[in-house]
Amino acid sequence: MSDSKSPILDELEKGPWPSFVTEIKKAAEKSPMAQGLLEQLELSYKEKRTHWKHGGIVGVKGYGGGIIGRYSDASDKFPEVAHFHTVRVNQPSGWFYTADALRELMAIWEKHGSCLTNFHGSTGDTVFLGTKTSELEDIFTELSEKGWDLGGSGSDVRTPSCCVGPARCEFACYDTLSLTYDLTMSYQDELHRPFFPYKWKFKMAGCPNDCVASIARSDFSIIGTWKDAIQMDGEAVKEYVADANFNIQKFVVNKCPSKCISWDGKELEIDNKNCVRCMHCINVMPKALRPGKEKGATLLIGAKAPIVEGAQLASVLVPFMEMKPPYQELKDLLAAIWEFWDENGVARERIGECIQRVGLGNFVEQIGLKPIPQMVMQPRDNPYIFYEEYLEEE
Amino acid sequence: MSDSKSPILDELEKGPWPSFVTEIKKAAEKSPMAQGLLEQLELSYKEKRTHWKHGGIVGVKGYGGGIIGRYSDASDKFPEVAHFHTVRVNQPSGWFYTADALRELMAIWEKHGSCLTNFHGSTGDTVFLGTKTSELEDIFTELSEKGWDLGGSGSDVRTPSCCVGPARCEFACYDTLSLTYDLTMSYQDELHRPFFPYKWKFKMAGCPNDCVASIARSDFSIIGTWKDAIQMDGEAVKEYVADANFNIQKFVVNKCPSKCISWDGKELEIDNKNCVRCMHCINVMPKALRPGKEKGATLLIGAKAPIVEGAQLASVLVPFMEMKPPYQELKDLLAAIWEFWDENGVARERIGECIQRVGLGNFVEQIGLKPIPQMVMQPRDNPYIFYEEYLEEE
Amino acid sequence: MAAPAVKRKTDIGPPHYEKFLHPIIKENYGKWKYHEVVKAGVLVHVSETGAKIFSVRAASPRLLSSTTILLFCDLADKYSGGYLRFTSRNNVEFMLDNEANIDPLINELKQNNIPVGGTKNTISNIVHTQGWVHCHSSATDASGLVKVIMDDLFEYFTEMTLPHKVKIAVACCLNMCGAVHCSDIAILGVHRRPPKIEHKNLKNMCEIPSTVASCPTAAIRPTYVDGKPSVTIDEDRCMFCGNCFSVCPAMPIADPLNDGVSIWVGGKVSNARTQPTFTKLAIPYLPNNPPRWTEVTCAVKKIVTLYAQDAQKYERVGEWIERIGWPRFFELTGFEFTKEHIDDFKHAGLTYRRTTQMKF
Amino acid sequence: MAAPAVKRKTDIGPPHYEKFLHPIIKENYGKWKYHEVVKAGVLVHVSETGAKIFSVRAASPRLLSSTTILLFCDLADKYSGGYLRFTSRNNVEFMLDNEANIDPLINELKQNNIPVGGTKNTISNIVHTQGWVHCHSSATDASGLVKVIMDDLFEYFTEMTLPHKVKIAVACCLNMCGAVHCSDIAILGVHRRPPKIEHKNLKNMCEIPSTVASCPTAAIRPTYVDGKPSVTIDEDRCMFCGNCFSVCPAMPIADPLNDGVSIWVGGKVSNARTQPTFTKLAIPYLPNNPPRWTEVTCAVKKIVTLYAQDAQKYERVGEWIERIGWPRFFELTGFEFTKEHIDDFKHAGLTYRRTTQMKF
Ligand code: SRM
Ligand code: SRM
Ligand code: SRM
Ligand code: SRM
Ligand code: SF4
Ligand code: SF4
Ligand code: SF4
Ligand code: SF4
Ligand code: SF4
Ligand code: SF4
Ligand code: SF4
Ligand code: SF4
Repeated sequence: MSDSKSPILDELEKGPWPSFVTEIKKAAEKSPMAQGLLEQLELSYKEKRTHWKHGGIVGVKGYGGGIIGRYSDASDKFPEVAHFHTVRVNQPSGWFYTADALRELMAIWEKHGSCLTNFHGSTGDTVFLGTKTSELEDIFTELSEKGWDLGGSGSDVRTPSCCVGPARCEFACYDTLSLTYDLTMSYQDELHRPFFPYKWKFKMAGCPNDCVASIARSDFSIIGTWKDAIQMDGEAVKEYVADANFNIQKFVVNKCPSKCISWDGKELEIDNKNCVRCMHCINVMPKALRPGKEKGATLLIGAKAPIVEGAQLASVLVPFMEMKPPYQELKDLLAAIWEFWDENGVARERIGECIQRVGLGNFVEQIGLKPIPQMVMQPRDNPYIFYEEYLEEE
Repeated sequence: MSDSKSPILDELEKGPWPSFVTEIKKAAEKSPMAQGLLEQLELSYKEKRTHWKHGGIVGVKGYGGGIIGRYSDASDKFPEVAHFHTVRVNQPSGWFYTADALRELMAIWEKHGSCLTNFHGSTGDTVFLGTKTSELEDIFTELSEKGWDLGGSGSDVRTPSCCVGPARCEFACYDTLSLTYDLTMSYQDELHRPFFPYKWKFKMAGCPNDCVASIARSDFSIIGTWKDAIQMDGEAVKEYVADANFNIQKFVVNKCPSKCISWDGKELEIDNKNCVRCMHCINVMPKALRPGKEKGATLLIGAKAPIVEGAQLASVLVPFMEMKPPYQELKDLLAAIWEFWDENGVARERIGECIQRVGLGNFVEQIGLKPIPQMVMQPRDNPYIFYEEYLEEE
Repeated sequence: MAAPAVKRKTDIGPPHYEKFLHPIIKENYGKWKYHEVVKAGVLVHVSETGAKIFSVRAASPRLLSSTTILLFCDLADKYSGGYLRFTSRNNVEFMLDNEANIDPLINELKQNNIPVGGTKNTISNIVHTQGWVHCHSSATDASGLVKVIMDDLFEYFTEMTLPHKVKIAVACCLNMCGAVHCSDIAILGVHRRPPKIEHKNLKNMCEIPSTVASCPTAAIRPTYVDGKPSVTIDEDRCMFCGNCFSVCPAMPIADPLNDGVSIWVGGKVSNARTQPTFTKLAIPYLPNNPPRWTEVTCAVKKIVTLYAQDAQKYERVGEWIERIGWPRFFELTGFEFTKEHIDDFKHAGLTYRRTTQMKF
Repeated sequence: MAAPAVKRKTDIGPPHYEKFLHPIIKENYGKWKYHEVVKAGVLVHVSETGAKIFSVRAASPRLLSSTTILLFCDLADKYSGGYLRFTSRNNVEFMLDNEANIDPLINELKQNNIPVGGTKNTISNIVHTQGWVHCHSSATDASGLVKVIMDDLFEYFTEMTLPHKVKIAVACCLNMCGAVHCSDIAILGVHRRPPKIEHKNLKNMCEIPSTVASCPTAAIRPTYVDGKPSVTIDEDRCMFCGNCFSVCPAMPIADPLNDGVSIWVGGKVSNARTQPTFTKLAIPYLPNNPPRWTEVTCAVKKIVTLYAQDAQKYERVGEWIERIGWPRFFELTGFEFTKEHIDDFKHAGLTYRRTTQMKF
């Protein structure tokens, strides 16, 4: 241990959870950049501070995004990581791969980069972690030869992402993979050439469980739901109830937020008019219950992290829209919103903050929607109403 | 009807609810001022607008509050109401009177005023509605001869008021009348001589039912509560249950906000550790249930109407304090708060707004209380923490 | 001129309440065990000692002539030992030790057109304010609104047929001198045009900095008009609250053509079951249509009628609406949901629906 | 110099996902009927056609070498027809049509020190960010924190013993590149000192107006230093968010002596039962104590252990705390409740307890 270059980090190779330090070391076997990272990181652990500097503008020709520039402030000590940019590769919908495709990606990366990756970045990209400016064009060219493209960064549409959806989930109320692919392809220009006031994130979840955290992390969140009655298989209900460890009253009935499900010892009854489509009963009894048949999605807008005005969860814009290719209704709505944003947005102000500033009512009016009570949890409680109509003396 | 001076208002003498128009007319039989009011009000009804002007400063010697000045903007037409000031008479705790006391009050008012009153004003005062500047001193002198004094107005302690409490309510957890009287007497100077940044309202409610709406309308709200177990009379529970119209499960158990009360068909059980003292079960079964024996009050601060920063409900400052004369602990706390307000308050800023501006945490610290989780519904969810502690390089 | 200084009696405070307590109340003070509702408007409180006091609650328009107060005094002498009180909602209560006096008292009240009721699951008296009767700030009249609404809802005062108590409040301007912001149903006078600035008087009547500071939306800016210091209003930022007028008389805001009322629902004060909560907008604007404000009474009646039909026992108006959901409330009432219903003040964002939980 | 313009392939987008779908998945796309958890880390999805697909979920540090990715590829070829995917929490999933392959795959993963788990009522992988590995903005390291916390909670990943899912997130600064603001438990890197202004470089590196505008609390004002335009910070108004540094590199905020982490609890994203909600402050500050951050792992372990003991089945961490109440949460954990816990940002007032409803 005494001759290790990373005695502190070595402590993080202990313990049962897979170690990122081991990963860096594995990469270092192939790439001196990874070795540089290991050593700089060791210094960070010693000094308890980052050794990265603010990124400069760096990218590939014709693209405004997709590369995050990164430079070391200790390049004298660690010249291998003097440049250490990341490449955001647009992942496939649902993060599905074949081994062969991954091998192609890794071949490019082992040739031109640090051999380190993130599978995946928080937005969803396949992240190639650490390369030099000189490699960027080659990486891009080789990626596109194999059919891959860059993801978003800066004030553009960020790489859309989605849950596994209908590919492997019985709860999916629309085709999240198809929509993600369609939007990604439809908005290639918006994705690659930043011209918005700030970033715009799309996330698609197939049902209200929201397995991509879209309601917390995306400027535009599309969450599957249904309008009609929950589908029930009475026999399967009985199977659940027969299980001695299963307490239908406690696990299901008592936890229904709208108190619309009841069990009389024999029949499970759902008052579907009052069901708020929370998924809980379905989650607990997936063999017996399923979302209804009239499926579609709720569209929500404006989620974001705290900077600047405080974090926001997305809020309902359209309670229900059918989600069928070519998704025209959705795209028309997006066009209206982006037009509004273009006219009203301020630099570094997310759409959620912009809506708060101009008022949801004004926003809705300007993008051509009718205000409806579903957009709010409750009507206003303060009397500070900007009345617009009034009479004038004749 | 054609020769009535108030054809529009006369419409409001119809219908079963007692008519204020009839009252004004009755007063007009005794006072020309009331007749003037009737006629000016008729004009307001016709024109759909008030005919009162902003009040000037008017009062009685040595008092800064208690009189609301009011002048007509149509004194040419209605000279009787050219001045039409109100006198706020400090009501007795709980609004209890004897017929004799009221007759004395009315005698003074019939002599010097419009014969019109409000029993009572929204803050709680006995309001004498409408008199001339010249009468004010006499009214005051005669009132004080009979043992009455003025209430508050302006930036002072406003007339404290309270629910009927232990005088006629089995739910009272402390003596609201005694405390109201004690605070009123202790703060005579603060009540009569405005020197605060803005108004300060006290309201005392004997239990969480809050029959004086203190949590919505008072800068300092004192609401009775208890710490130990709800007192239960098992026999009386049975009586309720025996009533065919009474559904203990629906009316009581299902409505308990903390789900801590249960009925197994025989026994009513309360998990008192989890009871939030909401009063509901007690309200529904007053013969069977009563507040516990370890009684006191919750102190809350900062309620107000919307102007300027939006309405506020009062928020918990002290979860539980015993309420026993001479209420020293309470008074010490008030002294600390007023000192803080004096130093930090801005003109026309209520204490609730002041606290929001400086932060509840800072406020609590400065008045010498320890921050406790009971003061909030939840800890902060934004990371914008003003850390005060830090280390410095040696 | 200077008269000899007479010692003036000041700061004596109100009379001590004990003087005004019925002997039964004094003896059983703090010893009450339980109460029952004898019938609408009549409560009996029973003491641990077994003593009983009967309270008869009668309506009042609050705006009372001395004549009527004196009538109350006579009735008190006759039936309740000379003792009476008023409630926090401005009803009058007679406390009787003799059960036999209840009906004669009620009859005599009725002869004087004074109804008895307001207990338990009724609509009790309406908490209200001055309006055109006494206030310069008013956008409507409070007493008139109370009269027409209570006429319309009269049977709900005298009969205990509702799912639970319904507390109504009226205020004549955004100062909300009462409980409008936390009532089951509230009627609030509103302006809809910015104040008209009287530039000539302004400098004499008002302090410019405090006038500027008075505006919650920072719509007011200092300026000069005809060489004199005054203020100007950015009309797009004005939401007609009238606070500048409270501070500066030279900015009158009343406008008969556009003043009117708004209707609010679902607030409460008690901590029973659910937490105290603000009233929310139901109808942004109805015209001032005195003397009987038919649009207003119709709207209020509609809310009460639906509540009466649809709410569960012990559910307050707001609890009922929360259960069925606001979309359903607007559907049932037929009230239009507009841009005005969507909050756009400080905490607006927190009222947006930040969940997919919805009924279809 | 000017080479002939070669048509460059741009804007082709990602490969179509269909290419990467296991044949069983392609055939049963949208036809899944239900799923079951075979054991920790193994799900089976059953189609309406009767077809089945088995998913084996394995842990990943997310920061992966190409070597390990290639290992995954080999395993996929061997056991899952060459198909694999990653989850939204950065685990890797192998989809098997042959049940018999499950255990051999799990064994081979184990031989490579890759545990299987993270399904159902477990603690799955930690969503996290770059930290000292790649970001200039970081107040702590993310990968290190994830490693030590997961080491400590390891059995909760591999065994399904918790009342419900627990979602943990780590972010290395207030930008919160992840799900920190809506997680059951979150660890957030924090600064505690204002940025140090590099007056010499500022004018060259930064736009002064946008730097001033970047501050949420308006603590930054333009000024001149040594005759050069720069900015100044009102230290009392700074709450160390680092947004000015994001906008202006000449305002570095890292301070090894005072940077550290805060701990947050009770957020969630799903709409199941309760609505999505933000994470709330549990511990305002713990020191950066690499490599193993013992103070942090102890605190997280304490929360998880109490949750495991005290929560009801299907109750997320926040639902559990709401049921027992925040006072009880602080009592049980022994975490100190401080001034920092009381919100003082924009909507602070709405977090105050505006009811007497309380447990004693
Ligand atoms: C790489 C990634 C973190 C990760 O480890 O996965 C990341 C890294 C950075 N984010 Fe992020 N963000 C990443 C996902 C997110 C997310 C999560 C998401 O997209 O679902 C969020 C929260 C959701 C949101 O957008 O609000 C997020 C909120 C931010 C913010 C705060 C934005 C806000 O409005 O509050 C910033 C600050 C900024 O934009 O200046 C930020 C800025 C940054 C910068 C560019 C730092 C900066 O100030 O310039 C980071 C570069 C780090 C580096 O050197 O690699 N990053 N960032 C994620 C992108 C990978 C990918 O493309 O897949
Ligand atoms: C008489 C009374 C209404 C009534 O009909 O009962 C009243 C009448 C006035 N109130 Fe009030 N307020 C009255 C109780 C209230 C209440 C209710 C309470 O005290 O429980 C409130 C709401 C609670 C609160 O204090 O926030 C109330 C909130 C206001 C406000 C808004 C204060 C705020 O911070 O939002 C103002 C405006 C102001 O202070 O400039 C105000 C201002 C006024 C003024 C003085 C108008 C003004 O701008 O100068 C009114 C004089 C009317 C007149 O000419 O008679 N009045 N005012 C009430 C006092 C009677 C009494 O002493 O018993
Ligand atoms: C007399 C009075 C107090 C006073 O000092 O004047 C009073 C007296 C009683 N209240 Fe009250 N309340 C009185 C105003 C209030 C108020 C304030 C208000 O109306 O502005 C409230 C809060 C209003 C709110 O929540 O918005 C109030 C909320 C309650 C509640 C809680 C109701 C609920 O479930 O939300 C109860 C319990 C109940 O009714 O079951 C209650 C119960 C009672 C009891 C039963 C208490 C008792 O055991 O004596 C009394 C008879 C109630 C009845 O009339 O049915 N009292 N009560 C007030 C009568 C006003 C009137 O003339 O109608
Ligand atoms: C694979 C994945 C989707 C993907 O496209 O990658 C996924 C897959 C499933 N989720 Fe999820 N969820 C996945 C991330 C999420 C997330 C997002 C996150 O973790 O950041 C959420 C929202 C988190 C939150 O609420 O904070 C999420 C909230 C749920 C819920 C709701 C739980 C609740 O009651 O709040 C269910 C239903 C349940 O567990 O009963 C659910 C249920 C499921 C089911 C059972 C759906 C199905 O029928 O196939 C899947 C297996 C769950 C399991 O592991 O027990 N999934 N799930 C993600 C696995 C991440 C991982 O590696 O652990
Ligand atoms: S969000 Fe719904 S559809 Fe998508 S993976 Fe999760 S449970 Fe399935
Ligand atoms: S989906 Fe949710 S709201 Fe609907 S019945 Fe099931 S548990 Fe109740
Ligand atoms: S607040 Fe409580 S103690 Fe006071 S009158 Fe109402 S119910 Fe009785
Ligand atoms: S007082 Fe309220 S919280 Fe307590 S047991 Fe009764 S209903 Fe439940
Ligand atoms: S609500 Fe407005 S108009 Fe009515 S009394 Fe109060 S201040 Fe005057
Ligand atoms: S009415 Fe209110 S919003 Fe309009 S200018 Fe005056 S204070 Fe400002
Ligand atoms: S959370 Fe902050 S430090 Fe971490 S990656 Fe995002 S921007 Fe960088
Ligand atoms: S760190 Fe944040 S609060 Fe402090 S000066 Fe910079 S932007 Fe303002």
